Amino acid sequence: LTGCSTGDAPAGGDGETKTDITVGFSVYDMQYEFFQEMEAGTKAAVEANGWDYVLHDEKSDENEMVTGAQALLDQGVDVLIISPFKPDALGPIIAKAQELGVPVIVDDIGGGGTPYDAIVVSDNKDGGVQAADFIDAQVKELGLASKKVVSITCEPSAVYAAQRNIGFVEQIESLGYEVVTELSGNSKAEEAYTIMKDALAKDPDIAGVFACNDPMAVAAANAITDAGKNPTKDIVTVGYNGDGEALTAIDADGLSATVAQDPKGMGTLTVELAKKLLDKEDIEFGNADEREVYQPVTLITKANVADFLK
Amino acid sequence: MTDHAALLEVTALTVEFPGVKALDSVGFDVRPGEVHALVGENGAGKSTLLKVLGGVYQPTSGSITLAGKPYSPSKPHDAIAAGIAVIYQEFTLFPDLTVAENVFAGREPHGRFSRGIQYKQMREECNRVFKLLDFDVDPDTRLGDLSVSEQQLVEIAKALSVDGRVIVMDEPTAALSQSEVERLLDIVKRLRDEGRSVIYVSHHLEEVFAVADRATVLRDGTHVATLDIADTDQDQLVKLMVGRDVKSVFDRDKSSFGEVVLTVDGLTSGRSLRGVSLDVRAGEVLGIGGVAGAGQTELTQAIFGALAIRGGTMTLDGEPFAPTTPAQAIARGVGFLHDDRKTSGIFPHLSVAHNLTATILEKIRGWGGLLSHSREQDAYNGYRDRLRIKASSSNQLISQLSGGNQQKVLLGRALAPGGKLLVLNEPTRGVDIGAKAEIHQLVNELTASGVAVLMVSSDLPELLGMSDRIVVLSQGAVVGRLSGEDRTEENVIACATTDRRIGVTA
Amino acid sequence: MTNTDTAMLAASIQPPAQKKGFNFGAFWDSWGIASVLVVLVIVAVILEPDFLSIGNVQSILRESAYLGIVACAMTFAIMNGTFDLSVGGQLALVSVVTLFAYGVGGTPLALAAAIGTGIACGLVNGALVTALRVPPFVATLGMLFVFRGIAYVLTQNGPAVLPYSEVKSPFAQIGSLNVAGIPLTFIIMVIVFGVGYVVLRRTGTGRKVIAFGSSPLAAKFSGISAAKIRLFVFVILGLSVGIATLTYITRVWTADGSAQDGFELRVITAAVLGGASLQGGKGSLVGTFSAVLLVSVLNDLLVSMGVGASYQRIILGCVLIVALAIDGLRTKFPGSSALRKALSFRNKRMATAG
Amino acid sequence: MTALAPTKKKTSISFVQEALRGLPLAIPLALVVIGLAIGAPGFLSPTNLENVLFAASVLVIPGLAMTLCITMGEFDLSIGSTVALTGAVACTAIASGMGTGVGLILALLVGAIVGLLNGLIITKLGVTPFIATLATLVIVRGVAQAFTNGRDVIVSDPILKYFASGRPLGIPFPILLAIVALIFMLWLTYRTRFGRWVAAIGSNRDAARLSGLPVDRIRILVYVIIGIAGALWGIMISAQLQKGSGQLGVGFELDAITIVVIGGTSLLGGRASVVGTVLGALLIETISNGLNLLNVPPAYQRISIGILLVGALAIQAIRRKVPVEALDDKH
Ligand SMILES: Nc1ncnc2c1ncn2[C@@H]1O[C@H](COP(=O)(O)OP(=O)(O)OP(=O)(O)O)[C@@H](O)[C@H]1O
Ligand SMILES: Nc1ncnc2c1ncn2[C@@H]1O[C@H](COP(=O)(O)OP(=O)(O)OP(=O)(O)O)[C@@H](O)[C@H]1O
Ligand SMILES: [Mg+2]
Ligand SMILES: [Mg+2]
Repeated sequence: LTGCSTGDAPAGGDGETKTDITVGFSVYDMQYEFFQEMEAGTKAAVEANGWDYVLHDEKSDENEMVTGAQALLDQGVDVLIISPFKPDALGPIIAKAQELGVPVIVDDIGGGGTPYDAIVVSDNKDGGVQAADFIDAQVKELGLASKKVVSITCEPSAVYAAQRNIGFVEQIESLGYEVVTELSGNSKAEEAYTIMKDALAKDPDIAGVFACNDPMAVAAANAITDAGKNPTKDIVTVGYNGDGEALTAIDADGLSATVAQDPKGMGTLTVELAKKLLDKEDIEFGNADEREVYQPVTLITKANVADFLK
Repeated sequence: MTDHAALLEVTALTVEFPGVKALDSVGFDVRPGEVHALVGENGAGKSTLLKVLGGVYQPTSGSITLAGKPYSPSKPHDAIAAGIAVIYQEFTLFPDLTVAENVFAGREPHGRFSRGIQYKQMREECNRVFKLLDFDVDPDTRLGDLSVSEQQLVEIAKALSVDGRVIVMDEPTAALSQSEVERLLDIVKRLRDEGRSVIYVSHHLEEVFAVADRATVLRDGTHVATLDIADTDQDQLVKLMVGRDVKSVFDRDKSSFGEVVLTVDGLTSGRSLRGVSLDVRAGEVLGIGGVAGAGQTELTQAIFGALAIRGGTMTLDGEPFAPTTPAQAIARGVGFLHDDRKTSGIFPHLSVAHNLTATILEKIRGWGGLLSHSREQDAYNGYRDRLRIKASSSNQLISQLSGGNQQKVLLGRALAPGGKLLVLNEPTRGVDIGAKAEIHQLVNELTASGVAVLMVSSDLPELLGMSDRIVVLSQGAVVGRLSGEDRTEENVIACATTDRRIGVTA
Repeated sequence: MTNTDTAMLAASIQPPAQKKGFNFGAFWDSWGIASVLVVLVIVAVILEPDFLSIGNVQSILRESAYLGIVACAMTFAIMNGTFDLSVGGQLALVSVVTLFAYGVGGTPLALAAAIGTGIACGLVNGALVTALRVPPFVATLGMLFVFRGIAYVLTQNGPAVLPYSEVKSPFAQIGSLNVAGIPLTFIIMVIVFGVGYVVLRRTGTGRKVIAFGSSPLAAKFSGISAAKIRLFVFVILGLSVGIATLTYITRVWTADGSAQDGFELRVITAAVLGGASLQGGKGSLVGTFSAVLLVSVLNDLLVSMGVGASYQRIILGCVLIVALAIDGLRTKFPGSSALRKALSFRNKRMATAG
Repeated sequence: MTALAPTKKKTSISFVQEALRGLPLAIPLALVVIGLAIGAPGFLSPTNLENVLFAASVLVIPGLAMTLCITMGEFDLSIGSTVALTGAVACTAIASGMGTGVGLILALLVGAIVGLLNGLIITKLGVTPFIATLATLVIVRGVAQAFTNGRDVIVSDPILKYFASGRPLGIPFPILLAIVALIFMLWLTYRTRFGRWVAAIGSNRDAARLSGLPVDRIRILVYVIIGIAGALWGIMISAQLQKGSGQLGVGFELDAITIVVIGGTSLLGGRASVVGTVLGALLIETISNGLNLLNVPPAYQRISIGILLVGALAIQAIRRKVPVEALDDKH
């Protein structure tokens, strides 16, 4: 089982690769567009290297995550790339990988103090800050008087999303706004819709909304429309992710902006890092202490949405 | 056999259950305008035969014709459509619906356009049938609130309101008291006079002789004989059924009673009991009589701690006795038999042995406090022999037994705690004539050994024959205390149904 | 009241059966799901020769444990005519508390905390049902929210975790140790089922659990206390969650309020698939045990064959239906179904005269 | 007969009494409303009250269908997945230019087919409803995901939108729909043969067969009705969100079952509490609206909902002094 770990000498320094390398990728949940993109990027990069590729879907379940990732290791993968459903459940997986000497690269979210070899993160907190800055600028441009904003968060257990909210709330408050409603829509569009309606009933003069993912942002925008307001002119509505539905909505003036991540690029990046690890090259960390490699986020608005719509 | 054209003809019918041949090549026929009785011991296969007629079971082999045409119902609906109305031994009633809805289940009259059920019409029709039965109940009552015998009357009304060619009655009188039985028998005769056929199953041979034209005897799933009632008598019939002579043993030795075991003073409780006072002595059988719904069941439940008491006191063996749960009563050694065998008696998913030992789990513990199979088996075997329980093994599910055998298992459960007081509510309901005699014998043995028995029975001969004294209830109050010479059928009926009072002051 | 009627009639209206000798019904009652499991394993070995590799078998057994342990207790509850929708919340809460306790007092405190918290959860449910007379469905649904909520409150500053530095601690070993090649968690599950079997079939309490489920009214008149027996059932459910947590948290190392969302449904499914009837009175620990493994094996097989998640669901659902349809067709009310007749396990229909 | 007055207190049930079976739930509901009127600013504002009614209405329609099913002594767990699949079907049809009408009809048809499948699996294969509908929950969700390929189907359709924000007679459309559904269900449940047969099956299924009721047909029909209600629910959710998605409606089955059970319909079958279901929906939605207004963090929202649920039922149970034997859910 442990036969094919990292010990082999590099066959050649350049792009000509060994053919007996297998990359295992354990993905958060293939139901979501975001992770489908990430998987596509990862798979394409692995195949470009001429390596074998094994996929495991965690299906948003920590038990499946541990069992499946460990099973990948049992199968003898040479590198494990994992976008963990619960970063803190990486412990037993990393422990097994270390036992077998398999390098592990984490994608998207990490933490838990486990000794993985590298992690690719998009800067979630910065995304929240960007959203706050945009709302402020837009409120001024539209000439809205109110300083009330709403934040709709993902499920309380989602670490990554919590960072977005922290970034957003800190920044928007420092800009002189008041977060009048801060509730969890559990990442579900249908819940965000109700929350937004209730928030509007309480404070009809809300100036801005930030939702932790795009489905919730678009749902909030729909609630705003159903309450007789305009989600770009009366209220500034901002989402996160850069999903297709958000881009369409922005294009159609149904949403003000979204903070886009680049899941495909993240996938590609993890494979680049994997190659470096296998080739025993050094990795340039954005934050060496945490072994973090950053993937920037971009704010998509009406102004630049055309570049992202395929 | 005869030259009459048969309306219904059953030929070589065989029904097999896993391990049991319930019917083995049985044949008989029913003529138009005939009351045909079906008799046999518990487990003889009567109900199975009727269930085949009703489309509930499909036979392994054999054939049936109805009015000359092949008849093979594959579901109950087919039987109803063919004009065969069946009163099953187990009620087919809906506790959550009203009485009227029960009577008309599946045949509700409804508006042509509104599709709404026409309750008024249903109520009127109900009242009409109830009147025939002399049954006084509001058709809008929730069925689950009725007593067992009231439910039995609803079941009968349900079958009568169908315009059936053949009406099949499986032990319709098991839960009825004397006056209601007579009503029913009148109705059966009327149905016959209208030209309909009735198949009548009963363990009460008096009823068979009162209404039936012919009788078919089954034993162990086989056809023994079909006789004209006019040509036979009770003894012959019993002999054919049981294969031996059975003597009714109402010969109690009523001379000596011991100490008072139970006293009840001014008991008021539940929905209907109002100041009931009585006492039972060691070795004595105190009978409780009354019409359906007079409160007999509530009385037994109150004594057993199963019904909240609003007033009154009790003593057991001279000590104060105020059980608030049946567990407390059982702990004091009270044995209890409920009249509602189906919902409050058996544990349908458990075996006969497990059913029997439900009240003595502490006593059958063995090594390490675990239940001991051998002790359980011994306990079961003891009662099986004593009560002649007929089951394929101690592991058989009780729900697969015939009704009478289920009753015997439950009687065993009541006896098992082995105390000084036994509260029996309808102890021989649904039990065949042989078993009935055995149960009476057993009660005599128990009283002889000093047990006090409080017995509710709607079977008047049994009540008179087995009780040393009789307390008659009406609307939850004592209206008669009969002992010695007073214990006559007339007195019981008079107290129960008219203003007459015997042995009761105020 | 009606549940007993129906159950009884259902039992008494079983179709007349057929051949002597081999009794399919009796066999299926006790070994039905187990035989489906065997068939599935054979299919798995044919489709995926690696299926029987030691690592894979260990993985299946190891991950089944926490589900199986709670399903064992749930079988008690279902046989008793009730169920517990809060076990997922209990698992989350007990996991969080256990990890905190580990941080404070190491392995011994963690063990005590798991068992203690589990039993406490069970007592709360039991008290609601028996003392406040809240119907079990609503009581345990409400407590599902409450337990999860408390777990969330406790983890507001981040999930509870077993730090990586504790990788070699005895506590972490529970989830990864193999004893003679058999995962320790699986051994614990087998012990739980063994004890469960003895309690259910060989003690008075177990008998009362079943009897009450079979007919609450008959139980009442046999002196069985509804309150006591219900309390017992909910407490052993809590206890089982406590034990299950130990096998779960030592594999996953982290918990918060969202841990094992939907757990209750999976547990109930295992018990029902194993032959337990939600009407009460009927159930089989052998069946539940097999059902737990069945679901795990199926999941493992589909994952290792690379079937996409949506198709995994579709196949899992179909297998559930097929597994129960075999039993359903056997015990269904006679008549009325052409399909049933075609597949009939009964003898030929009555020969129609003429 | 005697001087003693008869004490028989048999409950004869009139239509009104039966229809109002769930009414006691109005007590906890009133308590919650009073509490929120005092404690939550803006609760009594017309917009907010309309929000509560709106949310309750969306839940009421499937809740009423589920009431039928539970009255029959069975569950349908698959309704949440039906919501996802039918919404996705409607939106896909609309997005592909087949027209809104066709989309809606297809959605209802798919809902009915899911119901029919449930019914057939349960009646013809004899699979217990719990497992059968759990299996279809899993299967239908899988189909919805495979159908949408994991991508949301975005639409922008004014007719569809009418289901979320249309206001005939000034009343939001879902509220109107719910009122119609309530009246229809009251009539169906308590006044028609079908309704009584459903209760009869729930009360004693084998007796229903022995009485010659077309038991299997009724059961299938009930599942079809739930499937259609699920499709309506899916349409309403998709109308709100203007999209179809394989992820919608997760856990909805429990929401629907919860309001039915809180409303007083016995899980053992036989007794329908139609009005109770409506009050149950109002109670749940009022609580969650109040918690939103109070900006209660999610962790505490869960705890509060749980405690209020249990509390609401405990108040009823204690008030009625439910005896110990009622531990079997018949309340
Ligand atoms: N569902 C069943 N499974 C197995 N055996 C059964 C089943 N139903 C009945 N039997 C058996 O078939 C035989 C005939 O039973 P049946 O109920 O017809 O008797 P019966 O004559 O009606 O008796 P009783 O007078 O006690 O009602 C009995 O031995 C009984 O145990
Ligand atoms: N749950 C209930 N709700 C309302 N009334 C009831 C309920 N249960 C019983 N009753 C009524 O209380 C009265 C006494 O009932 P009880 O069961 O003691 O009758 P009984 O004398 O034993 O009749 P039977 O001979 O039929 O067994 C009856 O009129 C019965 O209809
Ligand atoms: Mg019989
Ligand atoms: Mg009685």
